[in-house]
Amino acid sequence: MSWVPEPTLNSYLILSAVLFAIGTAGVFLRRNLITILLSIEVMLNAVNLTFVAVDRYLGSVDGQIIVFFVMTVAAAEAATGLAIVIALFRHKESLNPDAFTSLRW
Amino acid sequence: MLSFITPELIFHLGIIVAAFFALQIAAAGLVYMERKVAGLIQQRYGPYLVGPLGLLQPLADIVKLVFKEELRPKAADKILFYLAPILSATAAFAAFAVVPFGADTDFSWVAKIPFVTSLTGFTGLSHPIHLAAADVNVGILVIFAITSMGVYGVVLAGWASNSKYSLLGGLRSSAQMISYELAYGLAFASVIMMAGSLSIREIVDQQAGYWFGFIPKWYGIFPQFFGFLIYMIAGIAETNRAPFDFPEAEQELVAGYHTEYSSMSFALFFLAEYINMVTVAAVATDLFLGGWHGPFLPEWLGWIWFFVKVFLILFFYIWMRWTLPRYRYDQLMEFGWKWLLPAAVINLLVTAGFVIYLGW
Amino acid sequence: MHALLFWIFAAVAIVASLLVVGQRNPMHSVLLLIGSFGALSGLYVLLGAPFVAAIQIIIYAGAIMVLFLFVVMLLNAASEDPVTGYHARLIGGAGPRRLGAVLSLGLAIELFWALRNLQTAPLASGDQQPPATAVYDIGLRLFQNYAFAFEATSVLILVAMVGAIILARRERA
Amino acid sequence: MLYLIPLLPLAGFVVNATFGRRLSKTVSAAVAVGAMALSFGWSAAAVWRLLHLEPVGGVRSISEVVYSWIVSGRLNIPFELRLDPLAAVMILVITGIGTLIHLYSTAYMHEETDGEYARYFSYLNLFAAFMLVLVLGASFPVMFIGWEGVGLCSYLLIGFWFTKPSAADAGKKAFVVNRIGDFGFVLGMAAIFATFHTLNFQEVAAKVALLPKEETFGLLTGITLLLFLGATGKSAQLPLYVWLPDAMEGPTPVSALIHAATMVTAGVYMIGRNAVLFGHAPHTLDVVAVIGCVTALMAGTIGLVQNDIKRVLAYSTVSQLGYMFLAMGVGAFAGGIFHLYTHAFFKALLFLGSGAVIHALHGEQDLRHMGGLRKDLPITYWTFLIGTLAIAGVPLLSGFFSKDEILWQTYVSGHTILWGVAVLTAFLTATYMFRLLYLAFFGERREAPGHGPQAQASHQATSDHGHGMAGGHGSHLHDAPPAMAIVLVLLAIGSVVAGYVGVPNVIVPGGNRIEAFLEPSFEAPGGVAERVAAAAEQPPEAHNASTEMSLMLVSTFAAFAGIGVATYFFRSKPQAADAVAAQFGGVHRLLLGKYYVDELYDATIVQPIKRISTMALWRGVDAGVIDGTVNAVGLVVRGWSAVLRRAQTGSIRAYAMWFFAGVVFIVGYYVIWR
Repeated sequence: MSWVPEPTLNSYLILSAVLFAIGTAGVFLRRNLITILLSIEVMLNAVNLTFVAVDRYLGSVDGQIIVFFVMTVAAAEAATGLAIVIALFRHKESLNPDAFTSLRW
Repeated sequence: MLSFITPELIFHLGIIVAAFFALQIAAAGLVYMERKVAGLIQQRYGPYLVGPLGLLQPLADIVKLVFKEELRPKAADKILFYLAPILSATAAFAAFAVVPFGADTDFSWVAKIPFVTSLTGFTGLSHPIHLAAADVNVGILVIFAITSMGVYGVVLAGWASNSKYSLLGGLRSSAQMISYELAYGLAFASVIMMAGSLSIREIVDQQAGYWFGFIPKWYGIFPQFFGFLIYMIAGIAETNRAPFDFPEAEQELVAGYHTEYSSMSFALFFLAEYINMVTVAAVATDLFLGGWHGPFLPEWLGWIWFFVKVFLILFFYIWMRWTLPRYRYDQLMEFGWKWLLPAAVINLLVTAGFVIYLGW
Repeated sequence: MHALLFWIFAAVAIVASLLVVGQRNPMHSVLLLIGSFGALSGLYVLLGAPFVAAIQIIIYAGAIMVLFLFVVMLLNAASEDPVTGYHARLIGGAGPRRLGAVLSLGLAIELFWALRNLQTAPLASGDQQPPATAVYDIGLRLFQNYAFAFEATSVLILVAMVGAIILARRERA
Repeated sequence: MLYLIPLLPLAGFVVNATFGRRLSKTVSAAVAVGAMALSFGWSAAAVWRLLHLEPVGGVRSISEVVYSWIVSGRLNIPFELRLDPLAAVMILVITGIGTLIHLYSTAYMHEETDGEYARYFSYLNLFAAFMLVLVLGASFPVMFIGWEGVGLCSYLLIGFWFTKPSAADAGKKAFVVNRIGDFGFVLGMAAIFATFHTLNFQEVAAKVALLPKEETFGLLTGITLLLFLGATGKSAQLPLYVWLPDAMEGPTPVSALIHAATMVTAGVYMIGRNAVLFGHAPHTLDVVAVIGCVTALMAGTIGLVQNDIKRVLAYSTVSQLGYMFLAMGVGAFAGGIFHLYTHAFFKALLFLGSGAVIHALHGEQDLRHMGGLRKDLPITYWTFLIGTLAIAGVPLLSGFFSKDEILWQTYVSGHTILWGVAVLTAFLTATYMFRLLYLAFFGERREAPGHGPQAQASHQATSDHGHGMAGGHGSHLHDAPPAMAIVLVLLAIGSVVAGYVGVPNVIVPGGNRIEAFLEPSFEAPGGVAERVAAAAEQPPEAHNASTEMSLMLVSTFAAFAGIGVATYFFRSKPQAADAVAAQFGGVHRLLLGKYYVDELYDATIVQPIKRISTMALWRGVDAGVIDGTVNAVGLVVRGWSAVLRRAQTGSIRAYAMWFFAGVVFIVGYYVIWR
């Protein structure tokens, strides 16, 4: 398979950069809280990829451990975030972030 | 050119194909077995018309299913509706892929069969190969990962077919699977801790031998008896079998997540369910019942032991289903979270304590 | 082989994530995201980190995403509501959207450029350490050097759990 | 298997603490005593093994790591137990005397209800367990577990009759005062870790041994002083001795075990354990010596006039502890421990004897209402007499040898003044002990005024132990029941013979075996250090033999003089005593008021703290400064937010956008312009 260029560290990093950018774009473009949360997950995963790649490059395992922590944090974030989403949805039948602009109602 | 085609490769492919078909046949066989055992338990005959002792019944069922018409609710989500059964079936097969069902062997016993050597010149493989579709050295993780994917088939089926029964069934089953996965995983973890390895094959090999010459050193018997119990209970819940069969609780929600399915796509779900049973049983055998290790049989026939054990566990499954009534849903959840999970945690801690301080 | 797999996975990941962001049905977004997770875990395997790959599937795809799925099912908000001119005008909901999109594009370009200017660093291909021992090392470091962080996360999870329950409870105290 | 030693009593505690309410008295007593007895047997076995060990670098020791306790960064503390001669002596004393006192308690506490009974024994067992951890611990933190644990148990046991306010208060007092000491101890520990990066006694000793003696006030002195503060708290020395007399609110056996024989000696033990460390801080040693001496004298004088039998004994304990610290201070570590060991016997004996008396008198504790018990309580009397002789330092009894050892070392090490004071104290000891003896056992019975049932009831209220009305007892007295009697006899024998392990070398050459046995424990491991204690550098025999003999005579004389004085004042001419008291009314009142130390503390520390807290801290700092600041901050914030509110559109997306713009800008800055 010599015709396929070997992936280097940079290719991994670029990949994760692209994913991250996509995630951010999602956060801004989507008008649906759930999808926005999903986009955040995308961003997190981009970061994870960087960690693991660099980890491999340095031949250590610390990055993988941090990935582990990121995942736990992501879990916590998803749990609370979705709970908030549900609570919001109960108030106004809408998931549009622009619909929730006042701190109290 | 074809130099990469070695006898090892051929045999390995053979094993994979064998495993694949064995699973399907097992599924068919299970259907038959289930109905027979049910008949036994309920003191009736069960299938007996089609073929001798009704042995061909499963075949008939399959044929019937194949010739049925594919129905799809109008409001269903096209892609997902068809993706769902495929997903669950795939997950079911994939999970079994990493389960080894016999000791490494170089098949020299094949050569012992008359004429084999003289006809093919085969005298046994140059190096022994694993009796498993794929031998991954983090096998347990893989199994766990794939089982956790299995839930999607159900959930999607529930959601895609856009009917309240299916949706409820899907929600229920996914909630149930998630809840019991924890206990399931913890049971795994304690075994991993004891064996100090993630490779199923090594775990099995650690269970070779006997205490006092007659008690087999199976984790399921002494050190991990409770782990075994927890695993079995969680496993039953994972595979949505009675007494935990909420996803398809007929009385409450017609047929649960596959209410709207028919013909082959329904068959796929069916298949998936039974293959999952087999997988759970096989994993239980490997992790807790010493896999292919057993008395009386030479190493290269160990797989027979393996199948015997799996068969027994499956029988136990069916037995459970036809003797126990169904839980109530809240009871199920309460049991999962308030009893099974703490029990699993305690089991894990105790195991850890033993491993650290008694150096098992 | 590695190389080919890498490009395939990368392509899958990017396309999937693009679609996650790109189409409006949240249900599909969730599933596509799972797809991209699958691709990522494939990449992790290529990077010789099977443990991470496994927990990526188990935790992310197996648990977190199911949570999302739940919510989507519960709220059954098939697709997002169209932008109401009212909000758009009042908060300039549209303004930040466009700007943000542009900015993210900018970030992509910046990073891309930065990495281009970096001299390329080849990865030792093939896994340099048998995964089992990798898991072992991870375990050791996790419970020795990162013990505190670990405990802290456990507390975080607990808090998140309680918070989620409080938030999602229907009857308000 | 060292860990079995503390584990057995702990098991006893668990049993009694969990099922106590359901167990009958017999069972719970059997459990508790059995646990202690087993532990004693095990300790004996361990010590036996120790004795037959080959000395490694001059040190015999058995050490075992039970499990690795704290591992974090550079700090690695295994839960390690270490048995060396010093610890050996201690565990034998603790388990041995502990067992006896458990046995005694079975009879003494018999009036309690089953639950209370079990509670009592569970506490007692728990205490034993902690104490054993304290002495066996091979590092400061492990010792600290025990250190705090015994503090807790002492609190629980002093306040055992918590329905009685005085008892509850006494418990609290003990706890708080101990806290002050522990604070010093913890600080010392921290300082040690900061200095030597280890908390293991052996390693610390080894590292210290390499340092020169600290002639000026320096780090070591600071550390040791902090540790010594802890010691004063635990072992009731100036200035923290105030809790011990009040601790007598607890059941008498508790006073015997915890507040005489074992726990209060923890401080002494701790210093002995760190002999090398202290040996390198001469100034601290001087402080220790002086404080010990002063405490001894002061407590002795107070004991002279107290009227509560147990308080007298309490003050005598304080004074004896003072002796031990004096020994430590002059570097006679072995001597100190020796005295600790003999003292354990006769002080336990005395307390238990007084317990028997109180038991017989249905809770009467006032000496003025006793007397003439000689005929009624023969066993108690004789054993008590032996104890008194022993503590008074009459030759050929245990007290004599150990006390004399201390005096001798004090003199040899050149602290002549301290020696003088010590001798004076010895004299006082003899005096007040015999006063006690005479008042309690001689003369004719002086019933409490109107010693009728209701009066008994009133005693009941202030009574030390919950002896029921026991109707029909009237004033007929019964001697100690068998369980108590046996213990008394055994302890009496102990207080006679215990001293013979340490016969001064001048009398029997090489007779001071205990010192030879203990010595290694006070040196840095592997004999790295020069001999640390003055105790070690034996002056040539020829020169000091005569001196030592003469000093012995002096102390003996002091003892007999004390006895004589006591006899004169309290036996032959009781009125003379009152006359003297009247003449030196001021002094007498001062002594009766225990030098008004409690009042002093109350006035100088407690009240000021209260006042400061209310006035300055609460009204001033809290209400004024803190609240003021908070409110001010609030106002400022409110002001600003009025301005900043404009930027708050409330749209998450907008916020995210700005935030993200910042990110992009920063990244851009690093990527492009640099």
